[in-house]
Amino acid sequence: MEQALHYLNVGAAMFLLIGMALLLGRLLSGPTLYDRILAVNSFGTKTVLFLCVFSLIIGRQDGIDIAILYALMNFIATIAVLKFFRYSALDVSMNYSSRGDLSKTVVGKAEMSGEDT
Amino acid sequence: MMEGFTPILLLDMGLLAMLVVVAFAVVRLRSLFAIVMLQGVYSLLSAAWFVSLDAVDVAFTEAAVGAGISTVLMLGAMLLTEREAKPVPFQKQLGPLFIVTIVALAMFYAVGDMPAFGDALSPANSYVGADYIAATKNDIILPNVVTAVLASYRSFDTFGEVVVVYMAGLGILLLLGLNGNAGKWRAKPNGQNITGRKNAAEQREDKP
Amino acid sequence: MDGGVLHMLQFVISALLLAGGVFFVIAGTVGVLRFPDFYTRMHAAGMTDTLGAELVLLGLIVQAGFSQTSLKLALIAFLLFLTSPTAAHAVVGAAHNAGLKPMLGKYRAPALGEAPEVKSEVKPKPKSKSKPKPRTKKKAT
Amino acid sequence: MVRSAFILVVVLATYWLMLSGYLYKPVLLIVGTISILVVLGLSWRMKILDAETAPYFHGKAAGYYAWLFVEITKANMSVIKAVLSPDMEISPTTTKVPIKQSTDLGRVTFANSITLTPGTIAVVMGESNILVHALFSEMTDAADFKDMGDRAGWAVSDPMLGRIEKGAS
Repeated sequence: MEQALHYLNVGAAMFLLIGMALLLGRLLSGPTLYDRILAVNSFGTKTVLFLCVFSLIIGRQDGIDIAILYALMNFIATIAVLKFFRYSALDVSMNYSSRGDLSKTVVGKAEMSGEDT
Repeated sequence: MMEGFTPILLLDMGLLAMLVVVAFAVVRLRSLFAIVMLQGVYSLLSAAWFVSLDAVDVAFTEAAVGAGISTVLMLGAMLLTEREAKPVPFQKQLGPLFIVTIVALAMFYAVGDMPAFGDALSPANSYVGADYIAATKNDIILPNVVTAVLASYRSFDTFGEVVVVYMAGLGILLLLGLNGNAGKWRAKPNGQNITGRKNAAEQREDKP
Repeated sequence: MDGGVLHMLQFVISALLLAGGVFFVIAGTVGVLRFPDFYTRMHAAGMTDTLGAELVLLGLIVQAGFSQTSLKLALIAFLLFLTSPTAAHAVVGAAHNAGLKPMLGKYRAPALGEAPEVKSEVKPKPKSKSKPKPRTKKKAT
Repeated sequence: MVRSAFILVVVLATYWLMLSGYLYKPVLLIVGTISILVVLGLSWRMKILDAETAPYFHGKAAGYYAWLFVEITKANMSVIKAVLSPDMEISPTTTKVPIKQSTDLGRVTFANSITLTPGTIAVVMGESNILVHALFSEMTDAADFKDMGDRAGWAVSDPMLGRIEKGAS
């Protein structure tokens, strides 16, 4: 039974790796920079899942701690990148000033087109 | 089953293959933003690979530094330069290629002198390492030997490493934008009164 | 023999959950590759983040039984459940803010032979936005 | 304020014990207590100890999450059908959905529920409505959104909120 669980986990990890490899295609070809951000974010989620499965495979708990860290870092990195493109600076605090009505849009300083290649 | 071939090896090979693909893409792409994103992916993949090599502490640092602070540093650098890399003429590529080849050969040569993976008689496993493992349980009660060695036994020569972790924490604070914002958090979105919060906010204002 | 049956049940449940989760993850990835524009791709990515991730983690929790490992896995599931919609909203909001137009109207994937033609009725957007400027080199402030 | 501090301490203590896993080593427990106190002091000094930092979760709200999970599964099925069919027929639409919630927590829960359901995603949060992008035009039914909004508002409703804020002031 242990052996069967082992192979089950390895299979799941394999499919997660295939999913990551497919996402790499979107990351490389993504026409707009937002496609790339989306691909990296999704890639991060898959890495978290992969780390969880993998640490069960090798029977060590420490991998799950790293998965927790990544689940948090992935979120923070995504927000940081978006903030960078919205304000073209990182030291802008995200407070309520960036929230507006649908009619009066608050447009950031850095407005750039979606195309990046 | 083949001798020495485990399913985990297959996973390792998959991870390493993707690392190679990402590395080639980083070299070949011109869009600097895509390269920054790819470097984030490279760090994710290499941390997963470090876990597979049982180097969990390295993976932890890689997660904090590689995915967090280095992406931000790269973005900050992009702010100062252009968004696209100019192609480098072939003549200028020869020098770096030569250096890289020499270094790679030297590293391959050095691999021959490395102890085998998991060798019980290797220097790392036989002299001080064994002492540390034996003494940690009584000296420092923390269960993690690596933490004990890094932060206590060798705290002076690993000072740089501690600073790196500290910088990663500072980077997160920078991202969250806590600078100059302390004490100013007030829920008054566009003057809208949000249940009971306004009273508290006004009270705060009353205090000088 | 009782323990054996229990282990069998654990294995079967965990296998079903993992298979379902992996299926959703792969389908979401295929969606990210196939969908025609950024906003529609976001939907496919969201599918991976919600049901795929939660099912995989649930399968692992069943495997780990009642232990610290499963508590940590549940924590990861909770964190993903909290952060993934926020991140998705941030990405879409930023794209919208920068003036990336969503493709509206009906869409059909082109057949294998024909050229990929995208026909979209461009509806006037609900809010007047300043046009995205053509790419200009930004100066460091 | 006191209730928020209490909730924060309980959450932090659970988190520490969950991650360390040592329930009976005095050194680790003391270190944990110190760090919880430091976090508590910092958040008191930053004046972020309020109902938003440490939201109140009543047991009935679990019903909302169960309902949401069923909705997510249903929506996933229709998205997956579009992904895997050779000619994926989709009809992307945008629509405005009114928000009725007055609290920040209610608004966030509603918008996140919309985003969590595949096929619909909250694009811009306005003052009184959300711009929603949907994968299929039949997903933009106003009644469905109203239903979800009512349920979300009920799930985060905090009966003691008004009294606490008054007590603090």
